[in-house]
Amino acid sequence: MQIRDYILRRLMVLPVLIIGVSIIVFALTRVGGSPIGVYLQTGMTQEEVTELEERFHLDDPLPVQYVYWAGGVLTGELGWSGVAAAPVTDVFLPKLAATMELAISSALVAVVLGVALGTFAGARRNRLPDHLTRVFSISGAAMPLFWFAILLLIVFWVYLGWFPIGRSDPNIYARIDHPTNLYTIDSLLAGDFGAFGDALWHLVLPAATLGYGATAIIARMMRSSLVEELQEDYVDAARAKGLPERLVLRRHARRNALIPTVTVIGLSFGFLLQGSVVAEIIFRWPGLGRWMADSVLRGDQATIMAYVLFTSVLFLVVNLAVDVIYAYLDRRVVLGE
Amino acid sequence: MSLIDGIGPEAAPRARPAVASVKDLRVHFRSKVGVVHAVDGVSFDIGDGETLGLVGETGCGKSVTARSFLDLVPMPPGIKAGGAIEFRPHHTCPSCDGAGCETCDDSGRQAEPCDSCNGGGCEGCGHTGQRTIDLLEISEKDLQTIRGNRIAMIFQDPGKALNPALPIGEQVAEVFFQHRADDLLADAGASDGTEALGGALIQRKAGLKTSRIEDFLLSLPPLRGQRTKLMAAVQTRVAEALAETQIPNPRKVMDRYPHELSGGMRQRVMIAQAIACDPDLLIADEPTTALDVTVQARILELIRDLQQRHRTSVLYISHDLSLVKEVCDRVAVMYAGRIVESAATSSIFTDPHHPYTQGLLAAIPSANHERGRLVAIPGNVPELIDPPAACRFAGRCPYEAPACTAHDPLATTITANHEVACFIHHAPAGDEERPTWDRKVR
Amino acid sequence: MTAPANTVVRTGRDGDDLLVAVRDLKKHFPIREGALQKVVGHIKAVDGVSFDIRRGETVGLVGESGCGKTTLGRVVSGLTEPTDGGVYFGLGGEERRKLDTLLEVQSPDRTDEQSEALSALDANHRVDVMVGDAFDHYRRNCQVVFQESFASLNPRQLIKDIVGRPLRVHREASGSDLTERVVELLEQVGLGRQHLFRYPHQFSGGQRQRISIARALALDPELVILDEPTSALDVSVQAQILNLLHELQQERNLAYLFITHDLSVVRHMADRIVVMYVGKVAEAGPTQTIFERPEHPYTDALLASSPDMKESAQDLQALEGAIPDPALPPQGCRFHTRCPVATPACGWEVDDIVRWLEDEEGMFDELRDVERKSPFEAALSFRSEDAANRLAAALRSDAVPDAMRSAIEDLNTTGTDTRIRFTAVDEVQLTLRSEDHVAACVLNRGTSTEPS
Amino acid sequence: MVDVPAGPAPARITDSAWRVRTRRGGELLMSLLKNPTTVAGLVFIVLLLGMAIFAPLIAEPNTPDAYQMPRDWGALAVPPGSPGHILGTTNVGGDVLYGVVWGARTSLRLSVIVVSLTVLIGVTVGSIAGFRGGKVDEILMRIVDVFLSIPELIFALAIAAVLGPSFRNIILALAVVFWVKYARIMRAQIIHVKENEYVDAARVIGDSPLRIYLKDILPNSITPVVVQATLDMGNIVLVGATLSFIGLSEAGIAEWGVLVSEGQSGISAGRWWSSTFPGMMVFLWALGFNLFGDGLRDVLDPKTESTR
Repeated sequence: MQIRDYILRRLMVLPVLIIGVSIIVFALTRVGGSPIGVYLQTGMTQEEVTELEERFHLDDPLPVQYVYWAGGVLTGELGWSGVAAAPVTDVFLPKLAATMELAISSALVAVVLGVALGTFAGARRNRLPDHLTRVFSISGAAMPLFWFAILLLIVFWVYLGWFPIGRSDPNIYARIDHPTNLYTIDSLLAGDFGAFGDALWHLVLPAATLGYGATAIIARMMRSSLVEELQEDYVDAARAKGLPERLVLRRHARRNALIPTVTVIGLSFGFLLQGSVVAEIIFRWPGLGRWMADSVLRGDQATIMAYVLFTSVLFLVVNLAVDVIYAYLDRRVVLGE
Repeated sequence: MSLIDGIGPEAAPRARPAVASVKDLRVHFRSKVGVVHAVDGVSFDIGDGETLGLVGETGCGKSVTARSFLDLVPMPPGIKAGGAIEFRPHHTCPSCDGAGCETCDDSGRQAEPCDSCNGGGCEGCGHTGQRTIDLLEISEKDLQTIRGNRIAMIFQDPGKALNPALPIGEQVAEVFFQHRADDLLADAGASDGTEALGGALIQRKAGLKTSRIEDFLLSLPPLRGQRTKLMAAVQTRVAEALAETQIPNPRKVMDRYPHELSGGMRQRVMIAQAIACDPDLLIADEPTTALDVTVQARILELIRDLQQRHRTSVLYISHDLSLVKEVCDRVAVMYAGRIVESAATSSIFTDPHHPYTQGLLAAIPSANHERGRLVAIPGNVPELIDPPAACRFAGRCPYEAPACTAHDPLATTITANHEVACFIHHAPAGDEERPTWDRKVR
Repeated sequence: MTAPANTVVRTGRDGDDLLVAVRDLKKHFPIREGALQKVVGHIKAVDGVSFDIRRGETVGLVGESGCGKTTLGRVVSGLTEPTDGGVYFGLGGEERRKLDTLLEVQSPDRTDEQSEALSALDANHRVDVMVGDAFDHYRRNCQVVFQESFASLNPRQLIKDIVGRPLRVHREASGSDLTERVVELLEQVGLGRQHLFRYPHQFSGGQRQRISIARALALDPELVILDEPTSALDVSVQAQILNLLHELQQERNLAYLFITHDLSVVRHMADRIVVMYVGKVAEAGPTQTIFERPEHPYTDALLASSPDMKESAQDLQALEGAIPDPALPPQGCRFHTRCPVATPACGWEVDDIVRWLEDEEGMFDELRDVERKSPFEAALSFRSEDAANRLAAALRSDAVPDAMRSAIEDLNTTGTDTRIRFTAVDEVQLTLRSEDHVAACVLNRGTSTEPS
Repeated sequence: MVDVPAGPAPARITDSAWRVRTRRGGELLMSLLKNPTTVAGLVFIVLLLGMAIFAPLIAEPNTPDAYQMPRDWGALAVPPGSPGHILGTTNVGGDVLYGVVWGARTSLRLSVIVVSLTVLIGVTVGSIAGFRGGKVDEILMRIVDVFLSIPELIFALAIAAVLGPSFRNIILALAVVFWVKYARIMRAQIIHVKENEYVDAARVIGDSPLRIYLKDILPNSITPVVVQATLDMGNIVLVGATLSFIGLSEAGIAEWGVLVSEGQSGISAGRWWSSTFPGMMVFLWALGFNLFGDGLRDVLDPKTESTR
């Protein structure tokens, strides 16, 4: 099979999955009872209620309701957010930018650090660095994000006061324009390095919280796949060619060990998305995650569903991209299918 | 051609120095239940231009022996328990330029002189006057200049020995980058670093020493020309090497990934890579086991042909006696970490002395055997955990005598070039009078 | 000269000793490709194979990897459903004659009566359709010993359970009776009571193969399919197993279908041999005949390239080229692409030119399109006139085999296009060469007799 | 002609299947205990389980519902070491020690219920998909893929939010989310194990598909499920506590996430204890099962060290 066909096939599955997710989301909106509740006011007559139901097609059978609902979603009609007191679509973008800034910076750190750490440990199997990495990654997997964040908060904010919480200093925020809503980018666009430093400064604690878990996952995968690759014949063959160990590792073992790691990197993006809910609550980061948490507490269904739908689609697209990278890295996948 | 025609035991003169001598090699492995003596006192010579077959069944230590040449036995769990592998690099005879003359015994090759005595003979070279390297002692860095350059190796499964994620061309090219960087630079016309930065960079590139940033610099216009030239030079060399192993359309094969080639083609690529630097010694570890018979025959032909043209010495590892008969001048039979018998190929097959060799030969089904009457060696190979000082074949041997379990037989020369490690062939009758030479067991 | 499509390897004596009849057996595996995973072709693993296995005899099935011998073994053992044709078990002499007469008529031409008779035979004897008692009888009487002794024993079961399982499944024994029966079986294969309560990983390869054999013998079958039973073993252990297999065959009058790539083993073990190449039978006959008077050049090549087949110090003869892709088997004789004695009548085709182009430096990249009218006729268009002319010149020179050159009926180049037509050739069929000896080759070495 | 036994531990004639199997179990346990980190994990698990089981003895309940935090209105937010409140109290007078101890019991209840439910559903679905193949497999796996495309915490959060905040709903939400993982592992395992020749051998014998599944396929494919279940005993408490922390449990129950959340507001005032101790319990719980599961994987199936 050609790589093109492989990608095409993945692209064809994508809408099926998105429809599947949307069905689940739709089902969730109906599990908690009719969504009519949002529009009800005290003292409405039975006729008025029925009229409302008709207006929002709530008297139709569920499949028909789903079609109306999905049509609404496709035209950007995501409903009214009670928490933000505005249509969901209006509030979405600036909050998305905040979450993305956090997630992407954590992802960058996690990928670089995770791959490096995993390579370092895997090449020194069963020696001290390997054992330390093992401890690091297992505790990473077992670490409750909310607790780790609170510990960082207690130490670095309450006691040491080294790092701030929130997303930026209000004065500095006011001093520059925000065309992208990614503060680091905005500050660079404005050429204001003070603002850039401030944006980075605010990123440190939440990004460290999120990055720790993701780094642990990636390092662990990288380590074990490297250990596996180092036992393959081609590694010995590379040594037998006279390549120094550095090149055996760099050109041969690591390249192949990265292949399974790439999948894990894709999956760890999901970890970052869901972790952002907790990190944003604790560090008062004005992103999607915190909005989601507030909405959950206040039963703001429209926001919750929009958020679930959006993160799932984002997660799917990221993993599709990862699959494509994977296919390029490992031609055998494509042929083996 | 046939290597064995008319070559009797006496007809293989070994006056010229051996290209490699294994001396009392011991490689052990630590395991849960104890120390496994996988290779336990193996000694043999490989003459220059000779093909030596190392035969034995699963677990006899033949592959470990072969891998020890290039320090490819994983340590731990492996332990270098002793012995030496002496390697004597050769070069083309200067007086006849490879044509064959008096000084080089018509072989066209000559051993390099010893560094310290320049051919005079001293302690370091064992009074042979030849440069002698103990492969077990030298540093990793020195070993890297020998691996793939003076000693090359072919592996059993070419499907696994090639990196699945790199195109064939890049993998073969590595050998040239690693060992022939200067030649490549000369080919590319960049040998005398014309520009300071560019010259240095391209030299680093030729030695595979560039970092990502340097690679990026090289891809920029001012340096790109030189880089392209270098790449063209290496591609020409790779294509030549592949063509040498009769790969059709080598330029096309270079862009392929290993999984896109057939098993036979992959093994040709491995061979091309191994002989690229014209090594003195080629170690072939069961090179045809994973291949079909008709393909196997092609590969054997190829190895034989290359061996003759390049006058490379070959250490051929196999479990298959009939294969070894085809390609080898001399055969050493291994059993349970020891060499039990070694002789010229024809004498092993016509006049085997060790009961194990006899058993192995008789176990091959042939037209002469009545069905159901194959000679099977009873029992299993012994576990090699702290073995006692006794013959390792005791317990399975039809000729076993009390001495066999009490003493450890040493290899003894019975005729010229024929050595056997067994009591029954050199002992007079009567158990009491059996020789009692013991091998030192460590 | 050409025999009907279902020429069968058969002896002169049509006795009642027939056990298995394989008739025009085909197994094709679909190849799926593209974004929609459409079936774009089939791997023709087994492509029309017929032969018999008689009681108490050993039939050797030899060939290289990818020739279909393992798939064939799996179909005969009922593990894989055939695509077409059938494996018939337990036919009497009369029934078998009836079957062969019925099968000589192609299915569209069959009368209702014939179809009915055939389905009646199928229901009782064809392995992939039979049910009930017939199937039970077949299952008891056809067992398999696999190549990988480790993979064929469930690592989580004790030897007692592994060997006793067939007895338990067919309700032949239970409790202490079962244990005694298992001990008996183990003793027959050279193991004993002390091995009852062990796991497979505690045995050596040879011992595990003995366990597999014991399991296969538990139901006292008539046929055992041996799929490369010794190729994972060392030669000295192989000798033990081969001796054991022979001993058991003598005691129990077993029939073996011995699948292997090792000619020395098959010569030692088999009474008759079937040589397969790319899904088809190249040659079949009594062992001695095959080894002493082979009729097919592929058999020659196999013999010449096996070091342990040679008696003297003569050179190994190797074959050029690779084994063809079983999805696109060559026309005519499937061996013509590698055959050293190929003739113009062996099925030269357009694909042979494409293969040639692939191996020629710089030529394949010049090829733009191949427009096929038939496997034997096509127009090849190139990117440059030069390439088209180079091909035409090569096809007229000795850059290609003589036989290929002679098979060209028409060749002309106009601009960047080269049109070519080869002599169209039918698939080469098996023909009878001597008693019980058939080969599929257009050449005849003089011992042939016309098929009866 | 007879081979010399190759394996260790020469078997005696008096062996019975039962004795051999017990010995094998013993060997397995011994190799588990050789790894110090696995032992550490086991120690954490034993201590925490002990705490969960003996909770009524360690911290005596004085409310009708023992899973509700007792409130000491006379000692709000007292620091650790105060009399009667060794680990201090929360802003609303909940005894941190009581929460820590009874939280273990809550967590045990949560993880046991969710793991047994999800393993049961997942293994069934995965087995059907892997064993049957074809259209059934295609449809089931698409459903699994859909479930896997929603990040698990977010999915559970949404379900729990729709159902309304309560601990029971957290259990339900986690069960809905976590089964897919097992279905996927089980299917992959079965497809892999099905290829083994011992399955063919059983078919040649004439054994029924159900018995082949029960004897040959299930025992040889269940190990990764066991390992995953061990890891999930920890992970589920982790995710459950996160949901509680966000606020999806009833307020005031003895649950670690709830306690951390209660303590959160006091952090800026320097009251670190009521978040730190319960949070640490979640960490230790998850760490214990992760360490143990990791060791279990190395012992049961050394080759699949890297599958997760």
